[in-house]
Amino acid sequence: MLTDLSAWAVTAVVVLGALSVAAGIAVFVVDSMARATFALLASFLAVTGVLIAFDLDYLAFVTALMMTIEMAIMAVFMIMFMMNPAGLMPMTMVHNARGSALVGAGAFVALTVGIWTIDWPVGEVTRPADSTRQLGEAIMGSHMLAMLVIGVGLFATIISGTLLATARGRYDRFGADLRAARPNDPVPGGLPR
Amino acid sequence: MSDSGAGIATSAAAWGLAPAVLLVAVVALLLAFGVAAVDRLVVSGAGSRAMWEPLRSGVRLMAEERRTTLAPDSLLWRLGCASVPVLALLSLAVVPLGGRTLLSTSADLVWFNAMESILWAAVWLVGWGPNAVHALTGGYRFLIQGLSYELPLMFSLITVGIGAQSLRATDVVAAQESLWFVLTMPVAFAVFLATAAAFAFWGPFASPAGVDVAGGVRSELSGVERLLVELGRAAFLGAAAAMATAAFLGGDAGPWLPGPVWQLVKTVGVVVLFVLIGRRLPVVRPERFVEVAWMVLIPLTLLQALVVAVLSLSGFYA
Amino acid sequence: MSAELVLQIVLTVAAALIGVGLFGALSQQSIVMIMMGFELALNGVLLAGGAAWYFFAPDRADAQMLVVVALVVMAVEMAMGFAAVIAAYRTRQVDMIDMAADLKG
Amino acid sequence: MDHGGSDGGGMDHAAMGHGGMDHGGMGHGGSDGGGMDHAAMGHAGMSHGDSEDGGSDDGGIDHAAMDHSGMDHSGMDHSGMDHSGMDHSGMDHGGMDHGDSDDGGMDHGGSDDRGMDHAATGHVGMDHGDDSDDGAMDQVGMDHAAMGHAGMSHGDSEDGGSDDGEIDHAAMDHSGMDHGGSDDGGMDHGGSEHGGMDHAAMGHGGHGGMDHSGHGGMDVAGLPMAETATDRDGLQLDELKVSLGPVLPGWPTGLLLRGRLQGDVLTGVGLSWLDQEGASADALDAGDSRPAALDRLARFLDVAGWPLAAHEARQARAGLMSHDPDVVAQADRLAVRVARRVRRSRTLAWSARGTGVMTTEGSGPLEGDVLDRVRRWCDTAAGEQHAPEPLPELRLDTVATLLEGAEIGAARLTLASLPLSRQTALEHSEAAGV
Repeated sequence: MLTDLSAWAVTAVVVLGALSVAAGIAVFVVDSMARATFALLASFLAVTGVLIAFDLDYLAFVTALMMTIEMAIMAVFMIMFMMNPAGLMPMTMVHNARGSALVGAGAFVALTVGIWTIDWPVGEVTRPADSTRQLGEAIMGSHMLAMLVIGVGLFATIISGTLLATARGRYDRFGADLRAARPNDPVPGGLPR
Repeated sequence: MSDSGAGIATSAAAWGLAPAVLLVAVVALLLAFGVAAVDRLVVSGAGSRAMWEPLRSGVRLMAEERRTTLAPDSLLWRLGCASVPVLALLSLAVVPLGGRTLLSTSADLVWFNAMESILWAAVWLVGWGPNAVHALTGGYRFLIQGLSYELPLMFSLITVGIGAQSLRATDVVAAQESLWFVLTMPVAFAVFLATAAAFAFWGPFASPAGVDVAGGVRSELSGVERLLVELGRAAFLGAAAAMATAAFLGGDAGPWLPGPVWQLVKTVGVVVLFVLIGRRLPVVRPERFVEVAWMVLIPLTLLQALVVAVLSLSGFYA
Repeated sequence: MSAELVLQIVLTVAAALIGVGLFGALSQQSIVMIMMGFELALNGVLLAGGAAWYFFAPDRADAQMLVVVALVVMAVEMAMGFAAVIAAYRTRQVDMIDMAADLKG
Repeated sequence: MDHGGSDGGGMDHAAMGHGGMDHGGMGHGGSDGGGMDHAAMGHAGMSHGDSEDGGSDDGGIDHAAMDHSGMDHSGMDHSGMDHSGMDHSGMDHGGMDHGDSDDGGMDHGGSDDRGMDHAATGHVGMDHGDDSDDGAMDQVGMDHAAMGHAGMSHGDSEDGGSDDGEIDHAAMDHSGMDHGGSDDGGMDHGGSEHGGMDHAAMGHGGHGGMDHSGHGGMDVAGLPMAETATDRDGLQLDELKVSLGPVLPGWPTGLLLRGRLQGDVLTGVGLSWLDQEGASADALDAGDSRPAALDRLARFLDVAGWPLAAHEARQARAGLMSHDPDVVAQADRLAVRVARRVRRSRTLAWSARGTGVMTTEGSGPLEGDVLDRVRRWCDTAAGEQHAPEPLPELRLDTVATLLEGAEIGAARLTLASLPLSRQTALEHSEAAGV
């Protein structure tokens, strides 16, 4: 069976795929933290392009959106916490490079062998008119339970992440009896209270 | 990309790819010029001659020699500068012009939002590239501000999607035939306008380019790169005005006059609104805005989405 | 081009992303760089999930849900990773995994 | 300002008098009278944040030891100057607020300045607004070497109305300047765009005495690696050694801030004045007069990112200086209006409230936070409060403690809200018998 993708789309998929792998390798090759982060972003955006070719508009755009924001924040983290932000002084910070390379290559080879030997059940398929609507209806219908769990999980992440990261609790802010009228913050916030 | 949907072909399909792209580019330039000219008029208080000043300075910047700084990250810097106008163009690609969009996807509103979020990376790079204190501080500020406005912006766009029962821009316009969304979604509209000013770091949200950090992300820009960033910023604001028109003000709907004229009138109206309000406010400091955004704007926009969802379920928009 | 060939190419790309990501996650010392390795591997999962939807069962939303879950996992991993880095940094000033070796039980 | 096509009619720079400029002691070592070649002035090392030759970040310029005090330029013959190598292209004078002057008499006509190319200049954030009512320009410490574009927020000529109509140099009082025989063969002001400069009160008076010999503290050569230090939340974060000043928009001229920057938070702040000895006593900044209040208000509003209001405050300030009673009355109304608007602005209050709180006893009119101080100036600027309360001495180390741990924008607001000037520092040191 021939693919529904046009020749243009197939070319785009192949080129973008190569690009995403190249950018992924660049993440661990370049000297500069900023460049590593933005190489990873390039890899994500290339995958976004492939997803667009597969008609997964919503997922593609959400990937681009989330990953860009994530990478921007990651870049700041890099600079805050790490040496060598701009690659002024090239250095490597790796351990066990050989073993890691072996594991990575092994995983790739195993997966690739599987991919090219399995007889994939590619047959006639019916395409939905609108993949976004399909996903939305699944989230609000058949897969609602999964989405609920995800929602609770994300909420728990917000709370636990904040707890882990912050050093100050409400007793620090509002006093031992929690009666302070204004929180005692190093920088006052924007709410009039 | 699935072109099925509302049955309205993209402008690329209707008029050919090249003319459609050209149209978007020309509209982006005109919008950018419009924003800059109105801004100049309001700021200088001088006559209509001031309107042409953005053109003059644009030409001047093109001729200007580039300056650079010590040990810049030139690759990322240039990439960031070039991305700003490109992203403005791309975000305009899903705004209906003459009833058609250049791209029509099943998630146009998310596309618009995604282009805005890629701008985070671009602006941060513009601040990071020159390897200078003030520029980098501007980059940080943009991210801090972004973390504040991003969720309210998403919720306000989603509210539009709920009302229209679709994320496709042309569907959104079609859904407003009987009633403009601004009437039932005033909070989402106001939040959208404010966040548009924020992602173009303009007006009261200009702190990433603030005077107190000597121009912030723009402090080290010169020549063509400065032109690109300024142009992209103005075009983004213009694209946001056009998007606000399509998403909240009924797009090209209106009596007597032809559609495009209505769209133009509304878009210009939004631009003037931007400038008149934005220029009369001092810059809001990001560390103040964070708390308000998270404690006030997010609950408000969620409430707005809830109200619209209930209205939608009750068949109000049908 | 046959659909299967395109599928295999895309899956190979996904496998390569997973391999490179694993290498990065295992070899890097900096916690943030390790997180980038995981992200890259999950990027491969995103790609494979999208391909699976397109070539196997576009009439069902299951593969799309897989991609959504992968995205959520990335977001959670990132948020918790950053929080853990800050917490570790606050108490011991480490951002390298080797320095945090004493965390081992 | 497009002097090429300017309709300013008769701008006459010949009449510009850079009053008290006394460039006498300039040690232009190699100058041979006839053929000064400024191109070779060796500014190369000066790290002008944005100029061609440098590139380091603005903060790092340190002209600390420059002493301009004894210069006497009176006999200079500029005729052979070769400005051709200067490249001002990156300057951006955009934000300068010329609001109030009136071009009446400037005449660029006679100059023949082929080589200089100011085409794209734009000194955006320059605040030459230091007030002077007597035309004896008072920027005592103006350090033109440091104008190396260092802090000058290049960039946004937001309030610029660059059309000539707006520019108004009337108040420029360069009266003493004698460029008599100069034939600066080659300045080309053709495309320059000074849209908004406020030269009204530029006081170049005190240039007397550039001594370029002492470029003391420049350390620009290499960028030091960032180091880490504990931030205010107890995190060990990278820090960047920075110095801000001596010339930044809304910044007390000649003030230098050294500190460490973690993200955008300042720590380890130390403040100092440049060029203490050379300053002559003509600063009005320390006073509490109405124009001084307007001037401080304008500078604060610049930093607070409210260019429209800053522009109006400058207009009012320049108007109050006028001898024409109509203009003064108009400026009075404008001042009242601006003061009222700033006082009532909820956005400004929200944005500035709680920063830079001074609780020290005896800080008198400076007590409270940034907003309290600004509102007090608004009262003075509106003319409501005429009893001139003497402003208390501000010690730089007191100010420095205010800035400790502040976000860089908050620090700028705090500094802009304090009537700091080298003048007060001078009087202080004189009183102390130093």
